[in-house]
Amino acid sequence: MGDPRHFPALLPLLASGGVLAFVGRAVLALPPTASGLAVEMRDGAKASGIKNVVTAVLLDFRGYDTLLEIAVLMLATVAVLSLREDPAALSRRIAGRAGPVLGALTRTLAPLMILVAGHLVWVGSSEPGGAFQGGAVLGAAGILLVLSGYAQPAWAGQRIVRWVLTVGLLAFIGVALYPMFGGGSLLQYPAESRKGLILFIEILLTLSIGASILSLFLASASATAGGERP
Amino acid sequence: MSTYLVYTAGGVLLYALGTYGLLARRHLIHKVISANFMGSGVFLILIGLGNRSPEGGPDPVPQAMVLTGIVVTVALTALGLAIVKRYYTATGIDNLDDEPSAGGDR
Amino acid sequence: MNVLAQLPGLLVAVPLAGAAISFVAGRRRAPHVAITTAFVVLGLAVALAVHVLDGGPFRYHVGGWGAPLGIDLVADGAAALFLVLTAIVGLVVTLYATAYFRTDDETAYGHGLFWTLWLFMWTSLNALFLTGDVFNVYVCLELVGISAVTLVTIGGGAEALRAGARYLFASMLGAMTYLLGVALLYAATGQLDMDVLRTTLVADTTAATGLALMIAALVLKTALVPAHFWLPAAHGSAPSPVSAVLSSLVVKGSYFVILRLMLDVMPAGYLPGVDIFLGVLGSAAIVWGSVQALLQTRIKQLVAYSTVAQIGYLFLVFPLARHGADVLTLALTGVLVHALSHGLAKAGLFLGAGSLMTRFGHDRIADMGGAVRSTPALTFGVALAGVTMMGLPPSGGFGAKWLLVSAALASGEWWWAVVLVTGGLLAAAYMFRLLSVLLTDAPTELHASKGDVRTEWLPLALALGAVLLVLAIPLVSNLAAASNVLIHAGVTP
Amino acid sequence: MIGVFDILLVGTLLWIAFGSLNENKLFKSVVMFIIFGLFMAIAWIRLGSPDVALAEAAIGAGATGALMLDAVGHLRSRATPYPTGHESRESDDG
Repeated sequence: MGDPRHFPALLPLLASGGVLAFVGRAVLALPPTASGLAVEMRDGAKASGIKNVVTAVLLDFRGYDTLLEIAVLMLATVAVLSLREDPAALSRRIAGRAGPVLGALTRTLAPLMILVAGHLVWVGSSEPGGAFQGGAVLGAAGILLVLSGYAQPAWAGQRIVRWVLTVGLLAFIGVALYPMFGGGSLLQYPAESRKGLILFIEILLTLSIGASILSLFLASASATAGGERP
Repeated sequence: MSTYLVYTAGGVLLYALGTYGLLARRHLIHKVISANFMGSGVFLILIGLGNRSPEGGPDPVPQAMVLTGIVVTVALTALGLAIVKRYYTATGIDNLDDEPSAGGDR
Repeated sequence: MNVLAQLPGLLVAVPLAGAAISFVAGRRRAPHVAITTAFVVLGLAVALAVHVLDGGPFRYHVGGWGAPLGIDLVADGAAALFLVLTAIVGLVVTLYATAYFRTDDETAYGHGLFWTLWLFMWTSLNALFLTGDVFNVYVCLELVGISAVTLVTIGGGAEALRAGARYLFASMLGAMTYLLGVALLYAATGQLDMDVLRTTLVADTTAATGLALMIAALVLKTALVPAHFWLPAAHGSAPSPVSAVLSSLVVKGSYFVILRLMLDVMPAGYLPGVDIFLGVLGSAAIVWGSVQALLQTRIKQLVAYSTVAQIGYLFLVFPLARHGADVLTLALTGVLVHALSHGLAKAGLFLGAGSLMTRFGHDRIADMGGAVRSTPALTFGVALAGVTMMGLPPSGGFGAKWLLVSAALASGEWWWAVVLVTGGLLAAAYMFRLLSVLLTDAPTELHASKGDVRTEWLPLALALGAVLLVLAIPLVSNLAAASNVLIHAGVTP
Repeated sequence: MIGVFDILLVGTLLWIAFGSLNENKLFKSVVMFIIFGLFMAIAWIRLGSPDVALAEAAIGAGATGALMLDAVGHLRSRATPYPTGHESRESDDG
């Protein structure tokens, strides 16, 4: 145990022990088989024509969760931006310190990751993959490119950067509101354009999730490289 | 006893471990890591218990919930780390036990 | 497009769009986006309340699926009340903030991102009041949590950052615990929709554990004693418009979910003893928070501890709800009036405290003597907010206490009435401590000789609203009758 | 049926998590956290959730790990200007 003064403290031990007993008892009381909403979801997905049920749940049945979740991502980006120490720090170089190994790795890996991201989105409706996974891989590729000095975003809170960060959420809101004009409710895609709209959202979300993850990293990383405190 | 129970039990243990770390570890970054372990614990419980389907194949609903949860957790983590860094720059303190010497705030 | 039918969806989508647009608009134009959004959302919220009064509660199927496949929003009387409260306080805070935050300073207040963060918070509060899905609550809570923590730290001072970090860890603990509860509940029942759960919930260890964890997490987020440890620092060190929103609205978001789970989703006595336990904690909060408020020497700390105390009243409805439909109706109307009156008065108090601090250049209560002479409108606003906080007639606070005391006496459990009266006396004591200084006729030396009309008069407007609320109690009780809690209890046909 | 592989995998996960929290050197803690994320991805595949596995590897281990490494670097790079006494013993990583 690390710091003898702090790690083995009584209250945390009681709390986690209590949780263990309380939750353990609840888990053991469960019947060994149950299917939740799996059957309904599978049938629903079959009707909507999306083979990957997880994608159907995320973007169709529970698309509202996903809309709010994109809001969470953008909110977190704004939050991290608001915590910058020095607004000018973002425009400074934050990388360019790649060694030969990281450089070579990036040269092979980054294009591959971007391809993988595209592939994940494309197959997302029928196989594992989709906007979240694709976006995450895209964001990771971006981080790698920046870390090794291949990409130098002019990250200065300029209008264009703000647009890139926002356009995914705005488009999603637009698509969510669009069915209202036809008498449907929020996010109720019309049957004839459902598949197209979902694919459109997937692509937008991939880009915006990728941009959010990258900017979460950039906004915080640049604070490190921003130099000394004023 | 079956496979789902192994992962669920692991999730419960992981959650308890994370709770302990969040409350007991002093360094703020350790607290952030602990919260992430709590999250992973809950996700394991969610998907573990979603693997009890008699007709085979895991329940897609917990999977969707976990995907959402992972994204939310990274957002929380990013915010937490940003605050920790800013606080450290301002005061040189990396925990919540010590008080900053000069608190000038409105 | 039938706007009336679309109101729940619009109440989330419009502020969300406002948040996104305010970010693109940039520092200078963002306040205009926020003000426009605030007026539109107020209109939508009032329209929803009128619609619910006319036609009763309705469900809104997002994506057109309907539960259990999709997510439903629930527009009932209680939700409409909280949405209107949020919109009124939100509009006033937005106007106040245009005077409070300087837009010419590049580095001040999160680089001008206050507006975007605030609109995100508004979105998440609206979404929280409307949602009918227990997992969606988790996403909403996270949106509220992230925006709230960030808004606390937006001033950038060491004290605020520390308070924000503490708030964030409390928030993380709460969110993970809530999600664990949802995991167990879903594993046991296979359902996420509150209304489906209400009709299908049976006695079950796992489901009960899940619900207990969810309620514990929400109690932490509502800062009910003893889980209040994060609140005074966070609410006390945030910029004043943020403190106003946190105290007046944010704690009510998680409280509202507790209300739904305890009184609507779970059958009576589903978690035995929890209703009484929450009532006892509420009573402890009233006493402890008030005593702490009495001991504070800094104005915003006093107001923040007063919030700890006032949250306590909200939890007295749970033990009273066990005593039949009539007591439940009185108690529920009482807490709803209390939530409204506290929401308006507390926002007024925090905004007023912020203006006083700007004018005096410090936050020490002892050195604020003579405020009444130099800043009459402002001091009058703070005093009036104090009156409703004490529960003096005629004010919204008085109406709330009257209803709650009647409920306690009708239930036969008179000791809750003793708690209520004691709480009123303690509130009078700590408010009097503040007012006795402000109202002295001493010569003052002001740091800022001239105040903006918005920062001088808006606190008074909110306080007046809290006082005049007493006239709107029939309206509140009509909305309470149109809430799912009373409809499902069989009170309203 | 309990597979030996599953028990080993869960045991490893718990062991790494415990090690990460019990480690006083922050850098090592974070590296263990990233390794934990990769093992989690394997667990997700075992549980029939490749969608989650992909997200976990990219976000859980990748992006979160990068953010944490950056934070550790930040704290380390600023460690010198402040007199000791404020810092807890856990931050002196090597």
